[in-house]
Amino acid sequence: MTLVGQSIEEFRGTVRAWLEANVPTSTDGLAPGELLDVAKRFQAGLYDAGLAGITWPAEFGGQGHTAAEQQALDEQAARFDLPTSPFRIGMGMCGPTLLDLGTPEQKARHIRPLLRGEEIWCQLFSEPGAGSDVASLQARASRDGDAWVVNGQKVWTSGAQWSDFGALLARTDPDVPKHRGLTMFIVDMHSPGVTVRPLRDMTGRAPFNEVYFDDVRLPADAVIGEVDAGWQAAVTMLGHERVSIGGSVRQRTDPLGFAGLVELARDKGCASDPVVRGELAQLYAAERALSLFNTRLQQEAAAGSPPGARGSVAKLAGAMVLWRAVQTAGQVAGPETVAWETDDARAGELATAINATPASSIAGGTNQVQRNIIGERILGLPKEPGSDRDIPFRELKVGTQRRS
Amino acid sequence: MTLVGQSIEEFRGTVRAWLEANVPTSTDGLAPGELLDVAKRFQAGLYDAGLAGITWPAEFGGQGHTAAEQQALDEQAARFDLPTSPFRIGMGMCGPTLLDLGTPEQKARHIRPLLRGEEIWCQLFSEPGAGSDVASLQARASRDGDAWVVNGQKVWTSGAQWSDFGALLARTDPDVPKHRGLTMFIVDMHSPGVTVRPLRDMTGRAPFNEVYFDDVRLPADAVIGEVDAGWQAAVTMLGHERVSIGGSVRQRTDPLGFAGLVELARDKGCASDPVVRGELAQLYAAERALSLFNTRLQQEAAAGSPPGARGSVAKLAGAMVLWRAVQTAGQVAGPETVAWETDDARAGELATAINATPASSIAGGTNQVQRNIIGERILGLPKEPGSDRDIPFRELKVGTQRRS
Amino acid sequence: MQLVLDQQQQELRTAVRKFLADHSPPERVRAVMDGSDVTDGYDRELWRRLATELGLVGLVVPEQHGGSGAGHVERCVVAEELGRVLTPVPFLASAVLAVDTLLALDDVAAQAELLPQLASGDLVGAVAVAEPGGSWYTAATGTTASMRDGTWVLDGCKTHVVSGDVAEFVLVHARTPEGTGWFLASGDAPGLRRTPLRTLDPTRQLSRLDFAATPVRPLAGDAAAVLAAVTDRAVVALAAEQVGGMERVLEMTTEYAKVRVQFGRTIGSYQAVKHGCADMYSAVEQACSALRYAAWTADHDTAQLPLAAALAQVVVSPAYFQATADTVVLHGGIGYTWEHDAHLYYKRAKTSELLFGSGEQQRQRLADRLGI
Amino acid sequence: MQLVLDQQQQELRTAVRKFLADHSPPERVRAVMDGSDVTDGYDRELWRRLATELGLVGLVVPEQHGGSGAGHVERCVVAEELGRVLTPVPFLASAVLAVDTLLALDDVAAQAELLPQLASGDLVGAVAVAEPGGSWYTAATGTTASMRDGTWVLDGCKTHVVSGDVAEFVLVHARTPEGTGWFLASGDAPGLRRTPLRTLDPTRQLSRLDFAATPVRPLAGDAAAVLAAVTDRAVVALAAEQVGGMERVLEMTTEYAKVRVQFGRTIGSYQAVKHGCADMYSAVEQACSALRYAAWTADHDTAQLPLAAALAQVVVSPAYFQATADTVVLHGGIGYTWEHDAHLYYKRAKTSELLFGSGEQQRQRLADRLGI
Repeated sequence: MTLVGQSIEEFRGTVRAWLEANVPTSTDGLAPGELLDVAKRFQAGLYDAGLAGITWPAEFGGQGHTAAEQQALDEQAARFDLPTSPFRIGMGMCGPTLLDLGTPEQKARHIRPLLRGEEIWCQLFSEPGAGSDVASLQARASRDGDAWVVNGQKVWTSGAQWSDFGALLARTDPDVPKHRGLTMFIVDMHSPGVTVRPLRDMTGRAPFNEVYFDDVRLPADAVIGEVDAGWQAAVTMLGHERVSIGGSVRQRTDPLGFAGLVELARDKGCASDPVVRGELAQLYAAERALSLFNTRLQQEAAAGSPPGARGSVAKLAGAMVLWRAVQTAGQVAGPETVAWETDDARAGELATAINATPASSIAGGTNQVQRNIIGERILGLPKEPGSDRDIPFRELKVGTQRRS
Repeated sequence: MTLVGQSIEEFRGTVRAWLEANVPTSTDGLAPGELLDVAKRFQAGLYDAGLAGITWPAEFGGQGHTAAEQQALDEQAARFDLPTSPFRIGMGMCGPTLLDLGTPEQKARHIRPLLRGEEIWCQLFSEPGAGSDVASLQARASRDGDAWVVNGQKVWTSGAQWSDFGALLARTDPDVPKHRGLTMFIVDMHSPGVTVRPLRDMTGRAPFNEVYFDDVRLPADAVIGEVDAGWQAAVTMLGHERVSIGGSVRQRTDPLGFAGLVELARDKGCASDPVVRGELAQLYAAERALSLFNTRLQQEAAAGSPPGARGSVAKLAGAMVLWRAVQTAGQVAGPETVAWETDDARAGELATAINATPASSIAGGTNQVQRNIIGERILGLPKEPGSDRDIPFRELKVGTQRRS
Repeated sequence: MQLVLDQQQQELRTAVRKFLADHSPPERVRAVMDGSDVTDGYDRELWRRLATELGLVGLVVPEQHGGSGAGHVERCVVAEELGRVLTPVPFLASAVLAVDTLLALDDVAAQAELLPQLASGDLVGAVAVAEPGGSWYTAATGTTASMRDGTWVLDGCKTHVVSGDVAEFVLVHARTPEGTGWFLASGDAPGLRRTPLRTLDPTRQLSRLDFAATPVRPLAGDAAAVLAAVTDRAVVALAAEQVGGMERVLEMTTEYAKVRVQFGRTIGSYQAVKHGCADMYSAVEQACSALRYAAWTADHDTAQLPLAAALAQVVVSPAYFQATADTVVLHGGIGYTWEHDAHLYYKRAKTSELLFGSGEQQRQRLADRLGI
Repeated sequence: MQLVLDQQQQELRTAVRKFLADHSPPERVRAVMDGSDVTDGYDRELWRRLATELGLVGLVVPEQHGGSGAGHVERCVVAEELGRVLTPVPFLASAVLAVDTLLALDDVAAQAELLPQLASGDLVGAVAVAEPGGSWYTAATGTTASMRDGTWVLDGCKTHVVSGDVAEFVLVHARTPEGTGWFLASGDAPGLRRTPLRTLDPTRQLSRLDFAATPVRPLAGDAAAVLAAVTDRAVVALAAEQVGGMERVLEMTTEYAKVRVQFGRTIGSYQAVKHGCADMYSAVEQACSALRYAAWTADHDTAQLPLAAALAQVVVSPAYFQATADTVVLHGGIGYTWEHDAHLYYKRAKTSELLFGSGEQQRQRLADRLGI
């Protein structure tokens, strides 16, 4: 199937038709393993239909189209619940970073299976002692001839349990300041010495993992970009992350979304209460202003101005919208927000969403970090006097760990 | 008239009776000069009735009573509009600081006329380049034999136009770090070389002044406390300031007070609107929580625990209450908040209050400074790495001024 | 008014805090919560000791009924401490709601029979007011009590009943042909089905109670006045729990901010974190002041209690949730884990905020009492 | 939808910004505001040049009526620039409200007669809708138009009429025996008394107009539809002004934060200030996005305009005021002086926020349009 010569309008039609025919109607109640199979089958189909990697270079398996086609696909996709979450990290971050920095061999080896959903990727940056301050990480990759040996612990790794590959950031030189001694690696998650443990978060679920590295050997060609230039690679990847977090389309079934809360208010019989109406209107305004901002960023990107640090605005605003929604939900559902009948699935989902809300202000860089980025990179305000930027990593105190 | 042996209950009765008999019914429409005369007559009467300087030592003209009598007087006074604003700085800050740090001669000379309203005081700390960072001030007091010669500019001086004395903070040694080269002086505002210019603020009024010092000579005994120990004296005085700002009783006629806005809502016919009711309730809650906090501080102080840095909480919360009130006012008065008939005095006062609201977050230490104080002095959080604390003042850049 | 604890009240606080530190540490709270230690959702052993050794359950129960005859200020001191450590005991249900309802009723027989057993911890009582779709504030409309074959029976459904699943008896607000009334149902009465609800807060159980011709005993008293009196006092006790929780999360956050290093500095030296802590402190101080005032009115100025209670709730409830949300966020990733205690406070705070009704209902209630 | 300005629109912006920088610097704004330069409250000379040299007044007026036939996006570009520098000209009254009302009416004669004179700046028009105690949104009820001796006369009172004191004619929304209608009154008509109101914002004049048997000319058109159409478009143009002001205060604050030193560092290096600026930037970006969408619907999707206009107002109005309040505060003392421009934006922002109705009315209006 080829799309060459199609107009955007035709392309949109093709997308719609394919999605209508191929999106699984419901994945409720499937076990994680079954869900993964559904996802892989769907992604393979999407790829084979020429609808994966829209703007990615054709040479490595992408479609080589423009942002206009991507936008058309995103618009259509927003009307469906796509089972593509296992590929989010790979498609949103690792893949684009490989395209930016990878060797031709790395691209040839990894991009096509990634796009077709055959190989799943995860991102291995955060550590218990290195959250906002990722550059202070302690996982160590030591040279062993041409190869590397990795030891250390990563945390908050989404999808590590089903990942085939990870983008690992590790310290390769502790004798230089923290930003200068890091390297990014491709790590085969099935290697000996890699242990993945689920990490239970405050919602009670375990969508994240801790990943332990115990003398894990990596070949020389596992390096992404340059040795000791891992920080630049990480910045590249985190730039992709912020856009993909802030720009993600709100699902219609989101329990904290405006649409869901209006429906809830109607069902509870309080939608005509002026206070509830006012709060819902305010929530709509916040949600819609953010989505219009995201559209504007996309249009500017399509016109040649990449969003850069402005992705931080979307990330920050997204968190604010969620916190507002938590308040609105309490107004709408009252005491039923916090205690509900066993068979009230919607109330249960709402509660889980409320419990997950703090993640919006933490994951992918805290609100404080986003504000620093906006203030410094966009507005050009001076950095804080940095006390650790020029000190060899070996001499720094990091996290809450006491050094001997 | 003596109060010795009176119970608190009797004292309260005495106060009430005196205030009922002596508080001027209305000072509306009086010219500033007339207002000042009324204020001075009232304060002299208050003093002569034994009701000024309640807790101040009898030796220097105070009454030597306890905090209980002070609280009784404050409670009674809150029911009236006392014309005592010209004495606020003297009574609230300069007098207490003189009592803390002054020589016996200084106290003997100044306290009694200050308490009787015969001599008015102002505070001369802030400069255009030294706001939050008062210690970076540039006004210079140079030794000339035993005496001092002052040059420089002060700003935001309340009451300078009618003050007889000022508490001046000036730099006496620019070769040491900024906190260590300051001295506090008593300056006679009628001295040659002192120029007072009204400073128009954003409300269009000029309740503050700029004060210029041009070779003003001060005698050796003008020093309050020790030479070069002016910072400690200033901290003492600012401690009194924060308590007196945060703890001031909200007048019933305050256009941004809960009571006034409820009345306004009733008159506008929107008091039964659920949204307006909710906002008014919220404003009441904020206002009342703050006033209860102030009462608690007073009770703790009476029980022997001085408020210390907790005055910053009152100051900060006071600003937050006002900002909330601005929003509530807009909800209540709608478009009439921003345009009104010439004869609608209440609307005019509301507008002025809205225009004055930013001062609540700036004057007496910005909200940011209050939060630093709370974080560092109460919660014990570490200070920011200070880059200017150990550098001779001469080498610092201050304000927005470029140094050659 | 008196907003500062006196010597004795401070000593009570110290004693309770010490006892809970020893006997209700976080591991124990989690063991009860997970059901790994006990199966009925609360710490029965601790409850017995709080009742008998410390006499805290019957604090406001008159001495003639086996209590200490102390005041609401004292009870709030205890609630504050329990809220600080999230001790899973039926204090709110039994020592607050049930005790206050019995005290507010005019039913001398019921008082004489039940109050001593509540005070001793031998019985746990619960109070049922809210119904599905409503809140505590909208009060009962659908549950009806009627005479059948010479006995009173109850039909209908109550929900969000605090400790409703474990209580030995339930005091139920219901409609009768002559108006509203209060009725006493045994926890194991025929025709009473008790269903634990799913809850946001894993440390506080709430239940749905379905009544189908359940035999009950009518209780003497002015039903509406009792409901109002109980609600105000419960709101104040809950506010005390909330303030205790706020104090604890402020401590947790401040302590963490002093040891966690990022970018070469402890995070508490950054204004973003420092000012967040300062705002939390300001909120705690004001919340505590509103609470102290409300507790004081409950003992010394009951005419002002309705206003003071509504005020305390409007001040404290959103402030507690904000403080816990900030706590999770200021802790960063570790605060988001199940393993860290921050989330327990977050969930308790959200639950307390909405337990009796929405924030807007609380504001409207305050407006009512302000005569707006 | 198109949320990014095209080449031509960007050039228009550059041209207008340049012109205003040259001809409407802060000193000039203050001179007009103080009445030291002109006495009728607006910059007549500048207005003439904006109309004739730049053709900005008749931007959306069709070419056949002497305008440029451009779109609302273009007009918003101009409003944004005027809002940036607070130029005291009757753009909102004449180039927005009066032009839009005439365009929305079906009165071909009035259009042919008045639009060219509005476009050329020869006449200033104003539109009168709100009445005392009400708002623009609650619309006219008390002002009545009736036939007397063969001519229509108007009785009643209108208030908050933008540029009502200087307009050569006023379009009045009034009640007739058959419903509502629009009427044209000359600025100097007999029986029309115009009283400038006291205003928070010294750069925008608002007036009260009292009509006593004032002779007027009825205008053809669906009165309610015209009011709705004009209101939505005016809200969008006002939002553009507001966004322009936000952009300017963000610049002012950021610039100051880079040069002002306290405690040995520029204040912009402190997180409290930096994060304040970052929040302001985020608000500006979102406000601008909501505005661009609303302006686009006015040109390309009028079915969505009512919702988009209400959205823009709810997003932009409080955000602008917040930005100006933060601007004053982040400047510290200097920002609180009359001499600094910060307060002019603060007052303009508060006035714009409430000009057509309270924030709650705006939210309820948005809720209406969302079908809640």
